[in-house]
Parts: sequence; C-alpha cells; structure tokens
Amino acid sequence: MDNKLDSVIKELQEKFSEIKVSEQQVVTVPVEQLTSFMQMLKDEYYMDFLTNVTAVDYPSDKNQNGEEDDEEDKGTMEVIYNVNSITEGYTLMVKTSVARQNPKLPSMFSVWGGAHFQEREVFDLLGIIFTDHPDLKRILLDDSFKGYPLRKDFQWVGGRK
Amino acid sequence: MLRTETYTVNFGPQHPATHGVFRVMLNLDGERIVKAEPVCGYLHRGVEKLAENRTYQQVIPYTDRLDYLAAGLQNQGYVETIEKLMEIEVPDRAEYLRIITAELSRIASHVLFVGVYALDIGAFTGFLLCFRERERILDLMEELTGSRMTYSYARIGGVAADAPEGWLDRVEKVVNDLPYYFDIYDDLISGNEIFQARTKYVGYLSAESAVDYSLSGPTLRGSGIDYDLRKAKPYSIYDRFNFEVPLGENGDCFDRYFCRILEMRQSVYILQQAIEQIRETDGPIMAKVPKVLKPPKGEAYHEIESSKGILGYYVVSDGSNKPYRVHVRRPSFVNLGFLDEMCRGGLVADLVAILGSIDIVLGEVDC
Amino acid sequence: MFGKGLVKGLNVTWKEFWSKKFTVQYPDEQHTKPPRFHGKFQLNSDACIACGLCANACPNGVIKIESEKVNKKKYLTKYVMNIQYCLFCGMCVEACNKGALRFTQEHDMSQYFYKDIPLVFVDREAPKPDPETENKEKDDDKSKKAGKAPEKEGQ
Amino acid sequence: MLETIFIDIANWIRNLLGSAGVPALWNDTVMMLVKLTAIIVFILINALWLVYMERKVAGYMQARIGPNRVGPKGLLQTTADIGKLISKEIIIPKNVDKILFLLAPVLIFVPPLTIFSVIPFGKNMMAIDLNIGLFFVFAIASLSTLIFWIGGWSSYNKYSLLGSMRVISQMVSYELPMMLALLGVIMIVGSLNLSEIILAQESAWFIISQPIAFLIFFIAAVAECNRVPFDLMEGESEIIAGPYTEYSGMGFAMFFLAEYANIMIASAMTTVLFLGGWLAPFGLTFIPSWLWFFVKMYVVIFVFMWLRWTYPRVRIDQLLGFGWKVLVPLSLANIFVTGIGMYIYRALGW
Repeated sequence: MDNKLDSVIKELQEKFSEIKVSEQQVVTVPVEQLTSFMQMLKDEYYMDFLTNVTAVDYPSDKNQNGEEDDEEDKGTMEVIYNVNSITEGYTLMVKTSVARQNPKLPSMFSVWGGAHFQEREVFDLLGIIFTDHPDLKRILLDDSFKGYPLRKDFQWVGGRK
Repeated sequence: MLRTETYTVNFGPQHPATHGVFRVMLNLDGERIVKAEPVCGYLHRGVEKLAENRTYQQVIPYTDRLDYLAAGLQNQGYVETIEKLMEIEVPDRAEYLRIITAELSRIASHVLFVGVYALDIGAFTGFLLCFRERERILDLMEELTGSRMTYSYARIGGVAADAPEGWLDRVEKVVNDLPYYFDIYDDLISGNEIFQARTKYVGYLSAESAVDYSLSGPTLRGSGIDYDLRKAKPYSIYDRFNFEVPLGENGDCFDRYFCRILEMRQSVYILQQAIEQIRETDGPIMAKVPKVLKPPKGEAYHEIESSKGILGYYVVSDGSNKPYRVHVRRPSFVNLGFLDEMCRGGLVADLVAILGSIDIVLGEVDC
Repeated sequence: MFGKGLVKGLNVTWKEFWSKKFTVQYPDEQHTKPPRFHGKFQLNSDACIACGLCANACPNGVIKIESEKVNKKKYLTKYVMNIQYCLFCGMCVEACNKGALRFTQEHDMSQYFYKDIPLVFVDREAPKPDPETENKEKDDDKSKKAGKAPEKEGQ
Repeated sequence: MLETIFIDIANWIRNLLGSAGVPALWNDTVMMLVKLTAIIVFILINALWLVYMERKVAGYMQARIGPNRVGPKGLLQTTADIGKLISKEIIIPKNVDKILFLLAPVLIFVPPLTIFSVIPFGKNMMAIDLNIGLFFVFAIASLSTLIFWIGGWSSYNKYSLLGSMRVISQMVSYELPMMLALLGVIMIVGSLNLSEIILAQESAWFIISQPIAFLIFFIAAVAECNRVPFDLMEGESEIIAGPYTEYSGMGFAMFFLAEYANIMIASAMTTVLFLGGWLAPFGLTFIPSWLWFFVKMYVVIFVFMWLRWTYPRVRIDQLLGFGWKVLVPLSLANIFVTGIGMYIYRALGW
C-alpha cells in the first residue's frame, strides 16, 4: 500500500516541482497550485474521498514569547486536507499554509462536495476565508460571536470562579 | 389569481425528532420541502479548545462526551492517534479488550438507532424494546469500566483495567442472546409494511454524491459503496477477524437502516471471535508508557470506523505535555452536509425519516 | 403477501404483553452496582499524604488540596472536591498511589442547596508541631530549601 | 333482574315522578335529563379509565409495568393527571384568535355526548330510539373534525395549521369509504335504526356476512379517531402535537379526553354494526345484555390500543392514497357484491 503511495507521490513531485514531501509522506503544496493539484489528485489518482479538512494556527515565535514587535505578523496558518481513495486504498495528507495576516485560499468545494461543511467549520473556528465557497458563514458558533476561538491568541472571557 | 406561497418553519431546536438540540430551517410549500437548511451548534462546548489546555491523558474523558452513545469507539480513536504519534506498541490483551468495548459500543449505538428510528417513524414500542437490550450491554460496560455511558476506558498504551472475573462469560452470554433480539426487531420493525412504505425509496442518496460529500459509515454503505475502514485499512487488530461488510442497494432510508441491523450481526460475529481469542491471550494490559507523556514534535492523523462513520483524530504535538491542537473529524457532522439535497421535494414526514436514517448524535455534531 | 409483516408485528407485541416485565421499581428495589461503579468519592484522610497527584490528574480541576508542613511531614488541612464539575472519569482514583481516594457504591449525590454540593473531606487546622522537632525542622528547612523548589513546580 | 337493572331504575324514577303528580311532559323532560347526565358521567369515567388502560397496555407491551404509584395499582393516576392539568395556567399565546381558541376545547365534547344518546347499550337501553340513528351518528361524528380544525387554525402556529389541515383531508377521504362500507349492512337490514341493525344480527353477526365491510369500517374508524397508524394529526415526531401544540392545562386535557371519547364511539359503533351489539353469543344469555355490550366494546378498544403500540405512522400521501385508491373502490365493490348476493338470496327464496 505504501509503495503505491510512494509512486504516486513521486509522480506528483515530477508534475509539481514546488511541492515538498516530508518523511511521513505529508505533501505541502503552495496555495497558488492547490486547486490544480487537488483536481489532479481526484481525476488521475482516484482520490475521491475527502475525509478531513482542518487548520492549525502557528503564530510566529516572536509574538508567542510576548516580545513587542511592530512589524507585521509573520505567523502562518496551515490548512490540512486528508484525502482517501476508496478504490486504491491509499490515503494522503496534503498541507498548505497561508499568511496569518490574510488567511485566504481557494475552496475545495468544486472538487469535493464534502468540503462544504468542514470548510465552514474551519472558517468558524479559525477565521480562514475560503474564496468561492458557496455559503461561507459561521456553523457552530453564534453569528454575533467575535473572534476565532481556535486561534492561539484568542482570549477567552468567563468560566467558573 | 390563485398562487401558493412557501413558508418557513423552524424544525427544532426543541423538537422531538431532532435527537437533541438541532435545528432545520425548513422552507415548505404545503407539506413539501423546498429547502432544508441544517443549523447546528447548540451543543458546542469547544472540546478542541479545551483539549489544548489538558494533558494528553486528560483529553480522554472529553472524547467520551462527543459520541456519548458509543464512547468506547471515541476513546479508541483518540488513544490510537496518540499511540501512532508516539509509536507505542499496545499489548495484545489490551487490544482485544479495546475491540470488545468498541464492538459492544457499536452494537449499543446501533440498537439505540433502531429504537429511535422506529420512534421517528411512529412506532413507540420498538423504542423501548431496544432500550431493554441496550441496557444489558450498558450493564456489562458498567461492570468493566464503572460507567454506563462515558467509559473513559482506553488509556494511552493500553486500557484502564483488566476484565473482572467472569466478565467474558457474561459478555459471551449477552452476545449469543443478541441475534434473537435482532430477529424481534426484524419482525416488529423492519418487516412491517408501513415501516417499509415510509422508508423505502425515501431520501435517495446516490453512490456518487455519497462519496463526493464524504459521507461515511452505514450512510455511505447503504448506497452500495464498500468502504469500511475495518476492512479497507485494518487498524488495531481487525485483520485477525472474519467478517463481512453489509451493503445496501438502493441508497434509501431503509437500506441505511437495514445496513445497521446487518452490521450488528457482524459485530456479534466479531465479538464471538474476539472472546475466543482473548481467552488464549494473557499478558499485560498496559504498554510501558512514561507517567508524563511528552510526545515528540509532530503530528498524526488516524481514522477509525465508528458507529456513525469515519472518526478521525488529528493531533499536533509541540513536544510539551499538552497537545498543541486536537481536531476531531466527526462523522455525524460531515454526514449532515448532504441533508438539504436529500430532503428536497420530500414531505415533512420524510425529513424525519431521513434525519433519523443519518443517525446523528448532537454531542458529536457540535463537538 | 402484503400484511404478513403487519400480523408478525402484532404477534410480537402480543407476546410482549404477557412476558416478563423489566421495570426496576426504583426506590424500593435498586440495581446491583458492580464493584467498579463510579459513585460518590471517599477519602481515607489518614492514608492521604497530600501529594496532589489526584488534583494533577483531574481534567477539570475539581480537586482542591491544601496542606501544611508539620514535623517534616505534609499535613493535609483541606481536601475539597467540587463535584458539580466532576466528569466521574476515575483519573484521580487511578492516580492515587496510596489507595486513599476511592469510589463508593453510593450514587445519590443530589443536594438541596448549591453550596452543599462540594464534597469536603478534610477541613481542619494543622496541629501545633512539637517544639523539639520544630527546632530540628528549622535547621532542616534551611538546608533543604533548594531541594524543595522543583517539587512545588511539579504540582 | 340484573338484565333490566337500568330500565328498572328508569321506570322507578318515572313512576315516582308520576305518583308525585308531575305532568307527563315534565316527566319526560326530567327523564331525558337524567339519562343524559348518566351518559355524561359514563363517558367521563370511561375516558379516565381508558387513559389509564392505554398506559397500562402500552407499558405491558413495552416490557414495563406502567403507572402503579397513585392509588391502588395506579388507578388514580389519570385523576391525578387531570387534577394537575386543571390547576395549571391556561396560556393564551399572543396572536391567537381568542374566542375560537377557547371555544374549541369546550366544543370538543359535544359530538361524542350527542352521539351516545342514540347508542343502545343493552336491550331497550338507549336514551333516544331514533329512526335514522346511523345517519345521525355519522352526521354528528364528522363535526368533531371541524372542532379540531378550529383549534388548530386559531392557534396561530404553523405546526397546528399543518395538523388541522391533515385532519380535514383525512376526514374527507375516510368518511366516504366508511359510509360506503356501511351501505352493505344497511342494504341487508333495510333500516337505519340501530336497534333493528342489532336485531338483524340474531342469526349471524355482520362481521361474518360482511367481512370486507367490517375491515374497511374498522380501518376508517381508526383513521377517524386519529389513532396509530393514522395519527397524522398528532404525529408527535413530525408536527409536535398538531392542533394541540399551543394548548395547555385544561384545554389540552379536554382534547386528550375527547380522543378517548371518540375511541369509545368508534368501538361502540363497531360493536353495534358488526359484532351483534348487546346480543349474547352462543346462547350465553344469563350474562346481562349491557355487560355483553361492554365486553365487546372493550375488546375493540383493546385492538385499537394494540394497533397503536405496534405500528408506525403512515405518511399523509400514503394515507390519502390508501383511502381513495384502495378503500373507496373496495367498498363500492362490496356494495355490488352484496347487492348481487341479496338478489340471488331472494331469487332462491330462502
């Protein structure tokens, strides 16, 4: 199974020179090529099942340490896609990172319908904007909620004494 | 001039058929559904955020509260992810105990589904009869873990406690009794012509759109797609058991319902094998795990087949004793994504049948 | 034939009508609870050494422990569980090395007033230390101060 | 003695009044009032008992024991429930049509009470011996639908409206096969008088000679009473409680009890029309006729409950389709066959 995935990744590396592959076979794709890369995964490698979409917030170290810095936030947010192939049986983790200042990337709704709810959830909790998403609005939190709770700098008010 | 108007009905959040606090904004034309927009979040507790302030072990009780009807599966999914992250080998006996709890949880969840679905369709008796059988499973779990629903049984590297004396015999007895009760459900619910009229050819879900919308579990298999992670990518020790993956043909509510009944029978089969094999397996129930868990920097994504569908945990570690990020891919939540298309053109009564056949748990949807 | 399922269903309910009933009439009869049942907590305050492992293991910050140092030993002065936040996961009982904290079979923990909910196991003054040992302790304190710091951090 | 106990009581009162010199017209009026009061009390006590019975039957079919705490064996459970409901506040939502909203629960008991005045409970035991009894019964019975609709419409609630529209469509499509099915019986008897219908069953109950008519009538009666599997009006997993959604306290209790009054009527009519009314089967005449009537009625009521706790609910389109496509043609065919049968019967000169 892994061998199959290895060959797929190798082929992908030939086609997209800019992608990076880690030891755990995690593919990192730049945002610009994301849509064409994903479309290729679906059309040519039968990766028809998008299981998981999520994102992780990585603020830059400077801000984490609390040092005052007037320069713009250099932190990033990683968006993670887990794609399975029902027919071939392999699974692939695809990552892409966007700037924390302006977290925008194309929606995968046109490739997999399953992205619809999950991207809405990511938008809701992390504030990443998926352009071309048909109905991007809050899904778990209240519409009037301010802030994005899963960001690391989110300040939570309330709770028990 | 004669004209008709559509009107909006708030179906929920306090509605008996939404299985909790879930709301569907219905646009109705008479009784026909024009649009059904699911609105969730009434039970959002921020488990993912809470997990960031807990140590790795302390997250386990919170996973119980996601799918509280099948907590054993939730625990298993989480601890296996951490074990994947830390590369821990779990002892065999612990694996068997996990499988037994997981499959018992699956049956408990499916039995409840059958009962609740009967209730949704209008048959009250099926509901309470199913509870009677579920109770026996809960009693077993209480004996093993001390809790009836939120087990917190799996631990990173093993399980919390070994089976008490005679427990396996009692499990075997219950497991051998179960098929008799499934026959009763078949007589009372599945075989009933009114029930079939209500569910057959209702809420059609084509195989293509099921895959496209990432639906999983019996909802996907009801449309005839053979995708059960226990078979497709055997995790834990599922490769040691013989079982089949039941599939539906038409992709309607009845197929989704009946898949679950058949799945319970397969679970019974797995359990019988597991009990036979665990009797020959002695040994520790815990791997050698440090008291303070500090997984190496990195990330892991692991999927298991829960009773509702594919349950995935994504955990990022930054090397400290608390997870940097925990994300749960909840099957109930993703399965809801196709509700609107399935309901369109149906009647209000069909919405209840369709929503019931997806088998959502609000604790899991809202996380 | 159409109607077969309908008759079968009627047959099932007819049989159930005459069969054994499963109701447990609660206050009069009670379910038997297994030994591992997660009921009300019980603390053996003599066995407790106020190490704080239980408080650390708790995912929800339910347990509050206060202790004073008497005669070189930690003396437990306060042990309160705010069980309104308790998940009954059993992590604290599992963490206890001395077997001081354990579950009982008692499940009825309802109270009329909110202030009565927390379980106060220990709330006492520390006994006056013996003057002889106290002097010794003072000497020990000075020498051991450096060693103590990491212990506190662990809590 | 036991056979005529109620008639004796009535005669005793009549004689008492007569000997006291009350004019005949007043005597009749007083007698009528006594009879109607007796019927009202009878219905209310029965409705209370039926709620209890329903809960017990439900419990037993669901492997539990049902109410058993209030009173001996839980017999006072319904009384306690009604007491609770009476003491509750009647909530009137903001935009409801107040007059109709409050009128509906008051009116809901009128049709059942009226109908019971013509039903023969035993030999010569009826308040009014009406010539067109059967016609009267069904004319009044369909009125209760209208009252449900009044309640649902005035509630200003979408669920109530959906429920009341369902009631109307259900009534329209099931009243027809019900009446058509009964035509077979009426053709054989040649009278609309309920006593005569019972007496015509001396040799064989109509359930034997008119089995299809019985089935159609029974199904339609279940539908008319809004019972499972045709309880679309309530449909608690779809439209919460239908027309009752906004009712609270006593308003709700009235609707609730009226449901059982309607069941009593449906089962009483089934008994009268198909099960031989108060006629004793197998020559067991030592048991009083009115007791036979009750036994038969309660057997039918039990079947009603048995169905309710077994079957799921049908959908509105299936309900209407079943009524128009199956029951109506079937009942027409039944009339046809009955007519031919009667013709042959007469031609043979039996």
